[in-house]
Amino acid sequence: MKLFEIEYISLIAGFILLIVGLWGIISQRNIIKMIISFSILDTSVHLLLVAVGYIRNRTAPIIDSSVNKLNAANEITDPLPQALVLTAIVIGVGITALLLTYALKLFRQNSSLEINQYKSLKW
Amino acid sequence: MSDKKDIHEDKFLAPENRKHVVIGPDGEEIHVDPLNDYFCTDMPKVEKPYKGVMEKFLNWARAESLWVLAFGTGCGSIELPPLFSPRFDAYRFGVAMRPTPRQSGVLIISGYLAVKTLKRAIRSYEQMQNPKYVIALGSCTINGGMYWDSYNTINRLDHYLPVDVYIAGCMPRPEAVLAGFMKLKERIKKGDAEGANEYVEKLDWYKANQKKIIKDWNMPDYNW
Amino acid sequence: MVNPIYIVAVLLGTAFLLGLFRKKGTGIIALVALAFPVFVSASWFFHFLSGNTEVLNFFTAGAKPPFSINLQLGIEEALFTMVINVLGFLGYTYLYRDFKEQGIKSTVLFLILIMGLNVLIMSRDIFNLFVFLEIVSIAIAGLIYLKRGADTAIAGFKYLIALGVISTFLLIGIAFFYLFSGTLNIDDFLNSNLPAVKGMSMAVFLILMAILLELKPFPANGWALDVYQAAHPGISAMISSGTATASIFLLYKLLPLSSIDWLPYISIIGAITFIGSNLLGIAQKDSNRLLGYSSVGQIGLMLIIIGMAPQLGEHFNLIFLTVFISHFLAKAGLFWISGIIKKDNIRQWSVLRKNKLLLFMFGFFLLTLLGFPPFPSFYGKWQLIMELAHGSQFIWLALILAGSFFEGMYLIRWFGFAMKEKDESEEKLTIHWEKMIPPVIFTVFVMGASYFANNSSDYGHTLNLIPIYFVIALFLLDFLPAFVKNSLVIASMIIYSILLYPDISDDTLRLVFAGIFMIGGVLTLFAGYSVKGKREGFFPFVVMMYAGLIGLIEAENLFQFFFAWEIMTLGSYFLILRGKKSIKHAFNYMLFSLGGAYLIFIGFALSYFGQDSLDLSIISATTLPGWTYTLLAIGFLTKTAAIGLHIWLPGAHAEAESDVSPMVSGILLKAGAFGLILLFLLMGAEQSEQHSLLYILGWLGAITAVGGNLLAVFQEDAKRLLAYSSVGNLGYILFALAFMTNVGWLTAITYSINHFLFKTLLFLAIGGVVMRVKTHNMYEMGGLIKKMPWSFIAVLIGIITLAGIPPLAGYGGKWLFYNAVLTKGWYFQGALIFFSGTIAFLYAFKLIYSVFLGQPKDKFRNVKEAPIWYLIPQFILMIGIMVFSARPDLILKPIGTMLSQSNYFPTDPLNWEDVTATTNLGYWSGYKIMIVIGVMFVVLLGWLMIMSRKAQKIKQFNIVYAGERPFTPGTTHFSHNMFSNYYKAIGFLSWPVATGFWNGVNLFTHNVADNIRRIYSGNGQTYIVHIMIYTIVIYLLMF
Amino acid sequence: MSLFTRILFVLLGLFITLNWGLIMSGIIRKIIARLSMRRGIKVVQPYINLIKNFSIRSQLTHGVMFYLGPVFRLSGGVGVFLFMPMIYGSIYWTNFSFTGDLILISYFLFFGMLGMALGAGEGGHPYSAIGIGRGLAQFTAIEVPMTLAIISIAIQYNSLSITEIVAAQQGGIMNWTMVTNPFATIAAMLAFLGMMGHSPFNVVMAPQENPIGPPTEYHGTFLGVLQTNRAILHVVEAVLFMNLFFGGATNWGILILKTFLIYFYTVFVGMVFPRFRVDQSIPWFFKIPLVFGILAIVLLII
Repeated sequence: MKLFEIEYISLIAGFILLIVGLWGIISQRNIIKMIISFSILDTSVHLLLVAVGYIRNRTAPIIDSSVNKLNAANEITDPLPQALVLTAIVIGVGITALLLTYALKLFRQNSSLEINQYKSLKW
Repeated sequence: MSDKKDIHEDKFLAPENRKHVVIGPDGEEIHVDPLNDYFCTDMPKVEKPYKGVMEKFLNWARAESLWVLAFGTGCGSIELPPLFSPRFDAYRFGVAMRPTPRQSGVLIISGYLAVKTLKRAIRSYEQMQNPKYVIALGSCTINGGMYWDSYNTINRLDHYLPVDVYIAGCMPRPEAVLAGFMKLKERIKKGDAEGANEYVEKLDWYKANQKKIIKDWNMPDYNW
Repeated sequence: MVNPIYIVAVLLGTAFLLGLFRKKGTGIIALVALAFPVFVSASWFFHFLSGNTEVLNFFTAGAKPPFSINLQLGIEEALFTMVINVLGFLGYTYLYRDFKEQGIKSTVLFLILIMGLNVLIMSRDIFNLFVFLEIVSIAIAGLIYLKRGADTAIAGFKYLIALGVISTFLLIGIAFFYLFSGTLNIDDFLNSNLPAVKGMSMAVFLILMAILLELKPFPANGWALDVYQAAHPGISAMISSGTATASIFLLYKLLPLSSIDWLPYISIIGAITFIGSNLLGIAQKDSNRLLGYSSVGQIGLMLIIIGMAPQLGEHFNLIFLTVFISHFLAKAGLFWISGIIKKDNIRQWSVLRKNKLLLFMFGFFLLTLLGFPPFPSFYGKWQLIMELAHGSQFIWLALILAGSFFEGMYLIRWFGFAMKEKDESEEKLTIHWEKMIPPVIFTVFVMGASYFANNSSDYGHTLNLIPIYFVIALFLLDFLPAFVKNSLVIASMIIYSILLYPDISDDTLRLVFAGIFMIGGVLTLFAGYSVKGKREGFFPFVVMMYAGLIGLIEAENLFQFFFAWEIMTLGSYFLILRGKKSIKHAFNYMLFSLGGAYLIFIGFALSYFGQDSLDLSIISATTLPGWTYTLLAIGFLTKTAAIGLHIWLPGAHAEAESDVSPMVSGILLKAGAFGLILLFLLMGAEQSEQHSLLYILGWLGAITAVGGNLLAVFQEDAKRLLAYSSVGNLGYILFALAFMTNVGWLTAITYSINHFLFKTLLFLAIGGVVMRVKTHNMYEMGGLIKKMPWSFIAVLIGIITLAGIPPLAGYGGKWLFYNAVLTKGWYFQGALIFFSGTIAFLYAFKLIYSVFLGQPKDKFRNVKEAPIWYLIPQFILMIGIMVFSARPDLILKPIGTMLSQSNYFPTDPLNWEDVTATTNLGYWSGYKIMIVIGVMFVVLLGWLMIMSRKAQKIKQFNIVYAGERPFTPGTTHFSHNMFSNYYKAIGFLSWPVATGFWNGVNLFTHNVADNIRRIYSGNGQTYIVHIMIYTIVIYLLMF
Repeated sequence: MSLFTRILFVLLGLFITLNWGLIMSGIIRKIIARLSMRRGIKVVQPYINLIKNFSIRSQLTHGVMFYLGPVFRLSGGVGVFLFMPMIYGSIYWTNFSFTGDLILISYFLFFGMLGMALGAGEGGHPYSAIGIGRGLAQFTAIEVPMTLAIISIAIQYNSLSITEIVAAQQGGIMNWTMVTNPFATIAAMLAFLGMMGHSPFNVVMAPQENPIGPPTEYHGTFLGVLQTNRAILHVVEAVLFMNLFFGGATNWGILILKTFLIYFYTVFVGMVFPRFRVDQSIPWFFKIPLVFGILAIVLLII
């Protein structure tokens, strides 16, 4: 059963989380909840990335004692997606932090975290 | 005396005729003296007739073409329209009605003259061109008639305007008016009907008489 | 040469090192750091420009991909990094003071932003692109909050959330891209020739979609608009010009990834964006948000161009670059200006008038955006439309022009507000000098770009740019007193005419119109001597207008013609805008002119379809005669103000300055007539097959004549009356031209000359009066004959000519008209024309009576005769009328000869026997009529003078008044609503149907725009929904 | 023919026209009087009026244009005479008609109107301006059927030259435009009613309402000039219609007869119908006369 292999599980989980995240962003009125949804979305993408780069029966692309240095290319999974995920996580953290800063500013100025109440800019 | 006169005049001067200031397009002040600025303040001159045949010929033409100012001053004006009806037909004598004093030669004072009408009659008369003639209709113009002691009508018209022909009666019938026209024609042809020049010559006297009863003149002395 | 990698290194390094410094000096260090990339990319750009074509590929960390990141620098990258770095440098200069207040953090963000943009352009690694996209986003999100406030915060929040979602798409796309291709390097991928996989195209779809969404396509762009509105304008400038540039380039770079042809979809997306956001801009009042709409619109246009690349072929570069650079420079400039004046509502931009330079730059950038000549995008748009037509992409052509028209609508309105709206702000405009530098430099760049665009355009070299240089010179000389500049302009026009004469002396038609334009120009300029002071901003536009007019005469190809047409429109717009209450009217004028110009544009483009040259003669060879001719005719008719398209004219001509009115009415309108003449000649003149079009135009001319004249009758405003009269007279000309017979054309030319003579005369005379009495209302005037006898004579001569009463020249026109009508057989239209001729009496009488006769008013007692400088041209014109009346053969004979000897109108010419003109029908001898009437008049006058020599002069109230006296002059002057009985009888014909119609159109457009823009609900979540729906719709469209 | 002789004949013709105009109006007023059972004026009354007006001793003037108004007016009347070929077939009585054609005359009619309008305007009298406004407004409507009729006969005879139009009508009553083109004739003759300014189209100078319209301020010599013009113009306008529709005249006798009948027709209509207001007369011209005018052209083109 291919479906229950780890990469597919993570792939499917990634997509489910993606939907959850998007849905959260759209449906949650509270800014903090939106940011959490965004984090979920972010995580889902990371999951997807990892799943894409996974090659079965191979180990993590860290050259240490468990990996034969000479045969590393055949023993470890594709290192690139993992590197990408690391970068993406960093960026995700940055964005989340910035979002939270904005949430903080908004709350300080208007004492409200309801996205509905911030509609002065429109049309 | 003159001061008194000024005050007198001021009292009757209409608001729009008082001196006032208007603002021009560039913001400058313009002093307006309506009586002097709007009206010609010159005095009329005597227009001497020609001599001899020429004048006789012109007088004939004037006599045969009497243009009457359609201006009914009193009850007698009701007698004028029948003049032009088929029964009396004044047209055949060269008599015609004109609506404007500029083009008319004959002013008919048809009956009593109230003071306020007198003012208009004088103004209209002055606006007519030389030579011009006045026909006075009815007793009221001769001596005041039944209004001789009225506070508001004049008694003798010839104190105010030079009358050429009086037509007696109260009221004179159209036949009498036609007879009056005939009389006027005779006078014109003879060269006697120089009322216009007479008015100019004795203007001071006429004006004095006029001003005696008309206070709110609101115009320069002579209305061109 | 410095390796471009140092750009990244220096910027990044400075950003890190700045933390070590105290506040002092950080600004200077950042500036130096920002100047470095400018130097690097510029040196590379010129390196490539000087013939080196070898593309520089370099790698980070000294390894090959996939272990390192591959960067590339070719001429394109060099160009784009250069413009971005220049923008960065100037943008920082602009924000210098704000950054100083904010501390180092913002400076660091700014440096990072510029670095990110540089890498976005150079990098060839997809994931790297993602990373730097995010870096740019974060930097911008941080910079947005430079201006503190709740609005800014929520805008930043929306921006981040939206970009977060978009980057999710991108990342998923990248993930699957890697899954299917095994590489993240663009070059590797392109070299590998992988088989197309379904999933692969999905991955590429997501990547490209994300980039497209970054470009803020309508309607999934609410988040971006909010940012434009809320952020500091200096930052908005960076977003609009900087990130958009990078994103566009990114799209361009990534497009080859797709196996599907994305181009049509990009065009569609572009078109929707271009039209949509420009439409919405119409309803927008907030200046920064409006700039945002405009920005999005311009990106839409660039997307269209990118999508159309295959059709555009070799011209793609010119088209794209001119449009791009116009948007880049102008939008940044406008945002910067917005930041200087700090006004939100476009109405408040009138504060710009406090600083001439700012105002100038504002107008300059707006025109750059609008694509008026000689600005760069004009060349681009011209080439674009022509190429589209060549490739028979007619719908695209129409869509682009429609979008441009919407854009014109709000930009021009905005400019009108800046020029004319009441400035209510009390405080002084505080301008920091460093904020002025960037827009000034960009202004200079626009000029440079215009120069290069002109040089690289196919037809640029055929243009006569001398007048344009002269305009620029006049701008620089604007500090001189008015009379010096006036003399300069007059002298130059005379010299130019003399130089021009040999070129056109063999073409009588052109000669006549050149005469009208140039002689008329000099004469009307004489009136300008009466203006004291500097009269700033007048002369450049006068020259511009006349340059355009004379350019029409000189034009040998369509490009020159259109160039001249636009220049003329532009110059006249500015002249009209100078009037006191002209804000609305100038706007209407420009709108109709713009619409008309676009129709002409399409007409030209259609005639270019299937042809190779741009010579004027291709119009005759057009393969789509019906469409071409109709569109061209309507285009020219907007300028001649045919009924239905006339509503701009009365206001524009009436509210213009006293000496501008004769220019625009007596002279400028002839441009439309000249255009029609040219068109009709090219339609094949007498052999024209376009009978139905001509027939309709004939009726239109007749109805215009009646309508214009009838409307003139009911005016109380003297200049408006004359303006409507111009509508009517142009109706005559149109009608006569539509005959397409020899005599008909002679009529039209006679009318053109006549109308020039008498309308210039009348407008000058009335202008002189208006100048003295300071009102346009005729009923307020009266009795001015005693104060202004010369003006009276001028008006008298003018209206006798206008009414066509013998012996003056107007009668010649009427006589020719009868002959032409009878020859052609258009009897009923002819009857309408003659009916309108008698209507002309009504307003002619009203004009002269209400102004000069009747009762003099008190307040005009001290007015003087019009200035001598108004009278001199009037006398010259009167002499002109007299000469033309007595000896019409001097002008009409050569024209008749030309018309009949050429192949245009060989049949039924007008015959001349000495001074008598004869046709098959009748005869006319202007000279003899003049003598007979003159002698008779003098004799009778002498007789009457003898008869009434003693006449007593009397005054105004010495009139018979039924024994009473008049009340006041005002109540005695019968003028207001003079023809009320006429209105009662046939006034229904003058009901403002056309005005109602256009108002309806205007209202409809506004309502549509206003309703559509409500999709931008202001709720950040809605915007996310937009993005998702948009993506899904595009997906469904593509797969 | 030398210019001098031509001028002599023109002056002679003008003299005849003036006298005929005065006598004609006298006769017609006499006829009207007899119709209403009056004796009426003397036939020479117009002469007497004219002499009297020229003999008025005092004159007023409101200004230069007031002065020029009557000159324009008379120039208009005399000018139309000058450009009008009076007697067909005669080299002596064609005046200066070689300088222009029908169009010249129809537009020169405005010359006097305009001058009069300006002169009256300078008078400063509101009623003058009201009268002119009415006159001009009414004239625009009159011009429509008139133009249609002119176009119609120009199509019919393929000429705008009055002489040629008259020439084409020679040889008996069946050749007259009246017979060959009845609709044009009807349209033009209805327009003619308005041009002559008799009732029902005399609201321009409706007495009592706006004393006498444009010439309210005119008197004496000025009025005499206007009357002179009236006498000339009435004849010349009748001659125009005679030339266009009723076969012209080959000698003065026929001219006098025909002009009399044409002029009498307008007076006759005026006797029967009451006065129109301007806002009634204009729509009237846009109804029946317009229909006839259009018919006149439509029938010809078909």
